Amino acid sequence: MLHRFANPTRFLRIASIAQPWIAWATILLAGTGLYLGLFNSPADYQQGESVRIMYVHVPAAWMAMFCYTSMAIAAGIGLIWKHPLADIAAKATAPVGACFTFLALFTGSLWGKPMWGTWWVWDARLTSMLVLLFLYLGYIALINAFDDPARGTKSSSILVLVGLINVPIIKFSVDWWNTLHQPASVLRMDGPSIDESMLWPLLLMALAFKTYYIWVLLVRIRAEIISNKIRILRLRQVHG
Amino acid sequence: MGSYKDGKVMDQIRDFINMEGYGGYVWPSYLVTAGLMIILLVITRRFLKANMATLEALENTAKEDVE
Amino acid sequence: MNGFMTVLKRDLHLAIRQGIDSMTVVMFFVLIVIIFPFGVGPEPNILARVASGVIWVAALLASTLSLERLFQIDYEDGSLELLSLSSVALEVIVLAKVTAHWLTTGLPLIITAPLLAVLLNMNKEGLLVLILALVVGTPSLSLVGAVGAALILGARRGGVLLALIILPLYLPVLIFGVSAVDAIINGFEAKAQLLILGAFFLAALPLCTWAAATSIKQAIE
Amino acid sequence: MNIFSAENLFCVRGGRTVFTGLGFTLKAGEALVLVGPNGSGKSSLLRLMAGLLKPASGILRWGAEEISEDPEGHGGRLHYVGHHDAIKPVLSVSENVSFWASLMNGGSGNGETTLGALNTLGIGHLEKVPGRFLSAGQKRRVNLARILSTPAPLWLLDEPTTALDRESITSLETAIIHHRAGGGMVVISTHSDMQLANHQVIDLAGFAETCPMLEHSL
Repeated sequence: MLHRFANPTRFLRIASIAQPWIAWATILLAGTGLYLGLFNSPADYQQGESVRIMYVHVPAAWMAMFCYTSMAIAAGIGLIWKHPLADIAAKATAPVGACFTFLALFTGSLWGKPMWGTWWVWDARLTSMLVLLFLYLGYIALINAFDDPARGTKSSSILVLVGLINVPIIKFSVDWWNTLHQPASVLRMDGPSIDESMLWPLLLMALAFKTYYIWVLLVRIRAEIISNKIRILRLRQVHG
Repeated sequence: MGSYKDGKVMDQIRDFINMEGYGGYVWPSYLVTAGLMIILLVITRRFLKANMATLEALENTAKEDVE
Repeated sequence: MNGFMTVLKRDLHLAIRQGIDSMTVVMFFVLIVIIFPFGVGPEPNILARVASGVIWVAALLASTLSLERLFQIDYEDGSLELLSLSSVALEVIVLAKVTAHWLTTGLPLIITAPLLAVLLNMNKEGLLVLILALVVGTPSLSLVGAVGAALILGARRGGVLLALIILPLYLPVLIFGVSAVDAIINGFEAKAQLLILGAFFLAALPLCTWAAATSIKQAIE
Repeated sequence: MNIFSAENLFCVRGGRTVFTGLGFTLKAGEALVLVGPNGSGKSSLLRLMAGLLKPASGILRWGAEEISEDPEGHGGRLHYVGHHDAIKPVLSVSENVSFWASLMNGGSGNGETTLGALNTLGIGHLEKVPGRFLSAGQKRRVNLARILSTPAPLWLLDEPTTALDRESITSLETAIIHHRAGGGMVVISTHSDMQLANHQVIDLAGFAETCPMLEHSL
């Protein structure tokens, strides 16, 4: 199946057809998710209304992990089978992943403030999310650090694969480190037992974030294919 | 009559926004999430539009050279 | 094996001839540790509590600083190409260069650590484990850093980029290195942490050497 | 009787086709000269032959065996002289040369052949001088002395005569004749008129881009 998309111009055609559908799906899903989440789902007996932040925080955290793994898979395919589109997909996923990681951290600390009384607690999951953010920023910095884009893509694909092996190790170390410095007052983050009416908005929002990711990915891949064509046309002008 | 109903409606909206005092946390997280996602989308689309324009221009100059 | 020794001898030769370089790295290490009391305040009990963390973070930063030059000079003067073309496998050459780097930076850090432990009012038992943890931990720093150094070959602003890339990967070594010392200071056993550091080193040895060699090959293309 | 050959090599650098459908066969004692305008791929072809660069398609063979099968083995039987001279400014000339000699043939780089190589290129007197004092021409001669100090069947020289004076070029030519007489092969890309007897020539301009690039690698 992969090779059917290998040809960039065919991909451009399919992408431009699919894009409006994906866009409408995202808007629809997000709309219903927000409506259910904000308007007709109960407040949590312990945390009250602040649990509504969960409908944004948890999907963002899921997306942060999802984007890093899909980036690693795309980079792997790009490196092993020299698949040009896979490299571009990895490069296009990074900013989306970084944005979701930052959102997860931001909403996490907003959610934590009423409970813990401080904006930031070195909770195991939040700290791992912070490290993940720097893995993303390192990737984005490396990919733009070379004049020759092919060099940038190759180096950063190797980095994201090295990073992928390290993510579980870092996660383990941070969890272990966190239990060591466990401040007594920390409330379990995922305290509220999710009853059925809360589950729906959560899943809808998660789905909306995924279609949003595909939407941005399609736009970015089309842009990267065109910028490659531009580079080749310019090179041809130079070399004649 | 209207005012009574309006009063009640106004209270509902105020309670809704207030969210038992948590409004100060819930609304910013929603707004920032929506804002950042929209900004990223707009930047990417503008990047695409700019590339399409330069490609257009380059292909025209290439065509002129050929003619 | 002789390829390994030849490259190692040459790199040590180069390091000794340019003695100042490894000196600057050690001075940087000492300087960071000295600056801390000015920031955190001189109370001995606070310093004692943060001592192992400060020394480990300083070791991390010092090794990142010195790693940028690991392949860069050879890359610029063309030796890296000839090294990859020699009959000796590139992985062996990378290992030789990493060993040379460890001998010229890791070892001096370990030698100066006791002096710094005194400065930060760390007690004697803690110092012994600190040295042990540094001996087991710093080789993995050089190995993981070598991958970063190979990745940034030919990149603009390589130094800052190297730190951004490899510091997150250094976290496990930092966490277990510091907790080994803290465990002893608080009277517990530190064997588990040291064993994990050793495991991390044994895993890093083959993986990082292979990853660095692959990155060099694609950097030379 | 080893033979170095390749068929329909296709080389891509930075998204641009450098050359396509290029092939050659080189037997012991033969020489191959690469000519062509700047940027036509002479250096890329030499780097392909050395194994530094992977061809987009096409195969390079040493005898029957593909060179990509055993890169270290292939590296062991060739000397490559590129644009950079790999001289360490801190090490002396003899230390520079003997390092490569000992790396090349398993640590038995003895001083005699190093001095011998330096003398053939007329820089024997610079033996103890550190690299940083050398001029560009002297650095290039030290680099060439490196390939003289240890035998290797295949020489890949990328514009070896840059920065060399007339006298050093002749000593290089005699070294090449001596190398070919001993059954060695030489591939040179050069602009200056080196005197080489009965050598093959490949003009890289002939193999420039024939198929449009856009479809293949976007």
